[in-house]
Amino acid sequence: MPQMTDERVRAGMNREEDLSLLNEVSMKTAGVSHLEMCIQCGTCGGSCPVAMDMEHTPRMLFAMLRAGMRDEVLRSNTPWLCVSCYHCVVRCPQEVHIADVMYTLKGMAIHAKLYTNATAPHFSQTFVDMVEAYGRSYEMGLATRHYLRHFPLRLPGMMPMGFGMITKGRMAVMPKRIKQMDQLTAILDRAKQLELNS
Amino acid sequence: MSDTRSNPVDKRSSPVEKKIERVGVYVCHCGSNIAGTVDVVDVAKWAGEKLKHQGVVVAREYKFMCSSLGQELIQKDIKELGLTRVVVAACSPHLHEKTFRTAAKNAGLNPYLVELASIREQVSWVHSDKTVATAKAKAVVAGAVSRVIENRPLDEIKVPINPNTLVVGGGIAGIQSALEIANAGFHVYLVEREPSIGGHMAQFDKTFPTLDCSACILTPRMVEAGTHPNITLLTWSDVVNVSGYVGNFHVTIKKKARFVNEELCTGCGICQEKCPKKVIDEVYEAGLGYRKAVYTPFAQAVPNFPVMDKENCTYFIKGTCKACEKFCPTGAIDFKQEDQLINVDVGNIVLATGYDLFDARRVSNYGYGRLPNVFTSLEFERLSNAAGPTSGNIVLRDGKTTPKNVGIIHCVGSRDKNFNNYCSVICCMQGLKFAHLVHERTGATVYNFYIDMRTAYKAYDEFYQRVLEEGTLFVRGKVAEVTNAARRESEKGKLIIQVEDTLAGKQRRIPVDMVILSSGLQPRYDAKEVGKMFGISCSTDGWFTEKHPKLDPVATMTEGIYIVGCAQGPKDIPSSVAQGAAASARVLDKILQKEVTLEPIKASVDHEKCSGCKVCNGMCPFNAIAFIEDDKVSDINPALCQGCGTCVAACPAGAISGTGFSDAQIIAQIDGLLLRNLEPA
Amino acid sequence: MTEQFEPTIIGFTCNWCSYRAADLAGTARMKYAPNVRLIRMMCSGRLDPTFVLRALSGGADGVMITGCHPGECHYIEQNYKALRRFILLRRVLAGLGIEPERVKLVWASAAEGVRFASETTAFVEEIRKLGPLNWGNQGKDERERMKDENSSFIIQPSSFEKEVTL
Amino acid sequence: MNKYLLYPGCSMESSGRAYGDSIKAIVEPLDLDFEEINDWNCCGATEYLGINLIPAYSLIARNLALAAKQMNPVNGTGGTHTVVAPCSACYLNLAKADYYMQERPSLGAKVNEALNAGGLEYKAGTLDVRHLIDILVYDVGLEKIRSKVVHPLNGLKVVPYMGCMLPRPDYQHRWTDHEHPTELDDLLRALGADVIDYPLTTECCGGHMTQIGPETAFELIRRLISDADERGAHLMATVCPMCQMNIDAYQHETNQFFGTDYHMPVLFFTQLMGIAFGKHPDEVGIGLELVSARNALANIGIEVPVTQEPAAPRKKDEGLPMPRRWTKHEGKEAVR
Repeated sequence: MPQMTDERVRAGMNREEDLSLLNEVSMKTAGVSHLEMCIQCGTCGGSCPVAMDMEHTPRMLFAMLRAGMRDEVLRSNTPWLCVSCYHCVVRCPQEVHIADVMYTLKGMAIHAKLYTNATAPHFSQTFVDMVEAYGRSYEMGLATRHYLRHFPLRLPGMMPMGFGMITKGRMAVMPKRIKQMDQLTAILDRAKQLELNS
Repeated sequence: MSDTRSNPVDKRSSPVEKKIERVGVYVCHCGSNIAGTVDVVDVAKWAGEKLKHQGVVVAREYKFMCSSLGQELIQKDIKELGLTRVVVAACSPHLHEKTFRTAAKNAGLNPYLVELASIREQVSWVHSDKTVATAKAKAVVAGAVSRVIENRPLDEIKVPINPNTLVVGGGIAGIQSALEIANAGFHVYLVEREPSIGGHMAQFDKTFPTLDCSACILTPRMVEAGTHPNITLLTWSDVVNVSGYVGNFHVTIKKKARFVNEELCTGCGICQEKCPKKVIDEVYEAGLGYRKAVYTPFAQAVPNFPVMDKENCTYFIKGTCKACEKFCPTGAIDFKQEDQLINVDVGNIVLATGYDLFDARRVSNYGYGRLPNVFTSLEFERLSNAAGPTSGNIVLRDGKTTPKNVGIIHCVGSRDKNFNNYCSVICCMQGLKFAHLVHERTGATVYNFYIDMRTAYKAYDEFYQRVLEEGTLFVRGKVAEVTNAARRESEKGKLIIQVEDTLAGKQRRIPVDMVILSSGLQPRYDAKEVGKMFGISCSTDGWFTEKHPKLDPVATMTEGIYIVGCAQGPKDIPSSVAQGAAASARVLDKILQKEVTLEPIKASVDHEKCSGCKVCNGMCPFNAIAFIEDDKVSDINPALCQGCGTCVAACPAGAISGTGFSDAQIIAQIDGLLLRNLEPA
Repeated sequence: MTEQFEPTIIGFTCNWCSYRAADLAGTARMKYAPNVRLIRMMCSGRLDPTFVLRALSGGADGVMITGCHPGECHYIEQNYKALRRFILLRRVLAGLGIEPERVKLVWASAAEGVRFASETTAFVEEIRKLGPLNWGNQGKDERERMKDENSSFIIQPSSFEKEVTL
Repeated sequence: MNKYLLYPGCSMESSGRAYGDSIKAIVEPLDLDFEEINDWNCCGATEYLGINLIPAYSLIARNLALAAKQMNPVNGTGGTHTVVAPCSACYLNLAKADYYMQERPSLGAKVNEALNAGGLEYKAGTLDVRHLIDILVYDVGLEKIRSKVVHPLNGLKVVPYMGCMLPRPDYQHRWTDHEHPTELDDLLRALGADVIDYPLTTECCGGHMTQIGPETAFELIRRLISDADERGAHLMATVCPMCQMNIDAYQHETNQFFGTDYHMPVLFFTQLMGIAFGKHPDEVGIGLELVSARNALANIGIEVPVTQEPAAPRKKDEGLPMPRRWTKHEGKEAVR
């Protein structure tokens, strides 16, 4: 007997074979995604402040998910451009958790190594590395590491800003570390195991 | 079986010796509908053997029990075998219960001694394993056999029908309904909340798809209703109380004070002219125009007597003025008039209470109420109406500028889980109509923003074609926002509509001068209370619920109460008129029958057992239970009782019993379904 | 497949909504678990808690009570009374040492055949997990469980639960 | 005295220092008692969620678990179950984790399993997560705020900038509106400021795009500052360290990118509160912004002491101005 989750029962989906790409994304998303409810109205693409730089509007991605176009979806730059402004989420007439679906797609793209531009995934990874090392974010380390890697030529241009931030005491030169780092590490290690098993 | 499984709660099933009933069981094949999944032969054979001790004397199966041959089979057995109970294992009782009850009645058996066991909808159609399905069918039959033994003969209740009818709401649906009944020669009370009948249709300029003038086709109907000898028109009135039941409703109507004596008033209009107080007309002019404190909402109002708006009248506020009284040539102004309560008795009620426009301010990203040149659909109707505040000139809110670009947004507040889930039906056609009017009167470029274009009705899609030909630009996409924040020179001073053109797959920003929101329809703000007063329910969306969505769309679950027009759900004028007429046919059918048959499913109190605790008194939403002070017991008025059985379940003394669904019947059915009534092996 | 426990469940349905939902599920040929046998009543308000006890003592492993959605009752508001009784009934069951999860309340309108079918199947699975009803052997954790009133035994909007306080 | 558990967030001690300083300055006059959550960790911002789901929510939930541990009995004296987060991204992450752990119990169970590995647990729904401005407007109240004003901001034209993560997705229904909430407007008005109607109040500042796609971010920043400038604003007031950082620290670059010359200072609303309450500009972190608010504040007679402005690295001598650089944003959004 397939595992029946609360969401799938609610959606009337009782059979294992219903697990298409759309449902896979849905199941990997925090909360109830309502992805299957999309009516392709374009509210998301219309609302998006960065739609002009996206290869696909969110709406198109959802259509592509339905069509099972896994690689094309995971290669799209769209999720990486999402700024999490939640305009689309509150306006969506079908209550699709669009921003959270974008997070899911990023994660899937990283796992499948299908992203085309590494800037964003590397930035996320660098950020996460800092947090996992110190328990807090460390802007100085993050900025230098990230810019050195991806925008080395930009660094001189950023100098005035970085210089100002440091002299004004708005960027700590040394990282801060939480006290119970071992506790946090234990939690995150367990969480990563759970993620792999799910 | 262990002791714990014996019957610890059987407090009410009758312990009295029972005579053994003679039960006939009939299992239907329904072609292959049942027989395909259920071994009907086995079920019949099993019932004949295992339920023999219960009184089953015959168990047959047949291809189609509902056919005349099938019915004759049962009738023959009733007569020849002396059956006293019948169980038909076939489809849902909602389909053929009446058929088999009538058959039994014709064979001399009380119809309420027949029970249907649903082995099609509940067994053969929903399961696929034949063994499992057959086993379940047996249990369902066993339950029905146990239950039918506890059935008691019941007599149908007949009550006379009052031939008068109440129609609530004087929009086009209510007017149509009232006229049909009145023309057939029966009396109608037509109650309208506003000063004039006419409803929303009176506010429109043109009607789709034919573009004929709304007033031209509506006013003759209004006049006819206003002058019909069989119609008592009560405008500026509210229904405040309803009691009784089908055929015999007692209704109290509050006729609000008009402060104008209708006997003396000639409708000359001088009072309106002289009244110094100007008020924004939120109802008829949708907030775009003005009226006086004493007013008739529009020139062709029916009746043509004005009403005085007490909240805004200078005399009522300050104690002086009385300009209207001074100038009235017939002395019809009467500041002392009071609200009046009128009681009427009617047999049937038609509710035509209409809709409210969705409040577009709730969609804050469309800027209505914040950005001046965003209009609602009703505002635009007034703007384009020759009798409206701008004499039909389509202009911006400054009152003079003609727009060069106009955007019409569909589905505002509809098909949206943040607001209303449903499609408001009329908005697509309305949007097309607006596009045509703007195009025709201003020559402006018109954009229509839609999710899906829904033009499904006679001559509707042809209208879509026509608007396409006229050069209206269609953009498929739900508009994300309307903003005045320009990003570039060309956008400055404009309203910018930001939308994903889903067919081009690109986000667009389209600067326009005017935005019209095709706002959806929603239930009247007080629909819930009105429903409660008339004893009918509302759907999740708030519309009145019809008895059957397809086969009984104008009747309600409460007999004698009908719903028509937008009160039942969003619809256009033709459908509203059709429903108005349909309800009249139902009402006339009832009136002509002279009496009505009621299901004998009622509760009654055994006064011997009643302890007078009054627990049941608060249980009944129909006020059927009263406490008799003299005897200190409660009593149920069978005429008011609707048979829900809540009081039966609630009575701590077990003093209330309900016919048709008695404790004994239900408990017997439980036992039967659990196969506790089988012949011991 | 190994022999699995097939529970017997009695369902009390309202004539106006859930019984029609069951009809609709049939008309639409939806497949659902065959373990539920239905009893039609005029209203969920007719449900006398003793019926439930009768069913459980008579061999049923679970009881499903179905009624109109809050606000949609054919008899205006009687389903609210059913809800109150239901909550009380679950306490009583816990007191008797029966898992209160064996009784479930489901709202289903006449149009919700899908819901009726999926709720039925889901409930059968829940009861299957609980195993056969065995009188007298339960009762250790039930009181604990009842404290946790937020457990998801009523499938309905949570705002409604707040309206009905005992 | 209203007591709250404070989740300051990482930026409060670094890039958002002015926010932290000014909050400290207004806490006392408004009788607020903020108790910092012991040993809190980063909320993961918008980054962790994009990599791993359960670790990301576990990271957030550790803070909730710590807060719940620290929460005194609700009915006892001085107890609280309200967590206040001044940073919009932190607020959103904490509130969202609490909500999703309830909406999807299977997620809640897994997160708790992870927390258990660190000896912690959190029952979703235990805490109320709220943003600082929510507390100020609805708990403290505008009346009280108004009563503390000694230096009204009359004549200071302020654009209220709420940002995006505060009023949306708003699963707890805390705000007047998702698109045009009025809380910040009302508060600034209570301080006497001349509040400008700003249609972009909840538009995005670019978020992390300044790091991963600067050109995209510059366009978003340009939209915000050009509209504010168009409407004659002296400065922008914000409620989020991320917004402040993007619009302030990247304004110079944005100007360079588009060849524009905007000078739009961005201050935290709490800094303006401090000023209105009569605090010294230094005390509320004025001067920490890169786009100086000196001239803006001079409009209401506030003199900001001259701090040693950092000497920017010298540019090469510039020749005659070039035509404006072509950017890929020109004519890009429209297919009209």
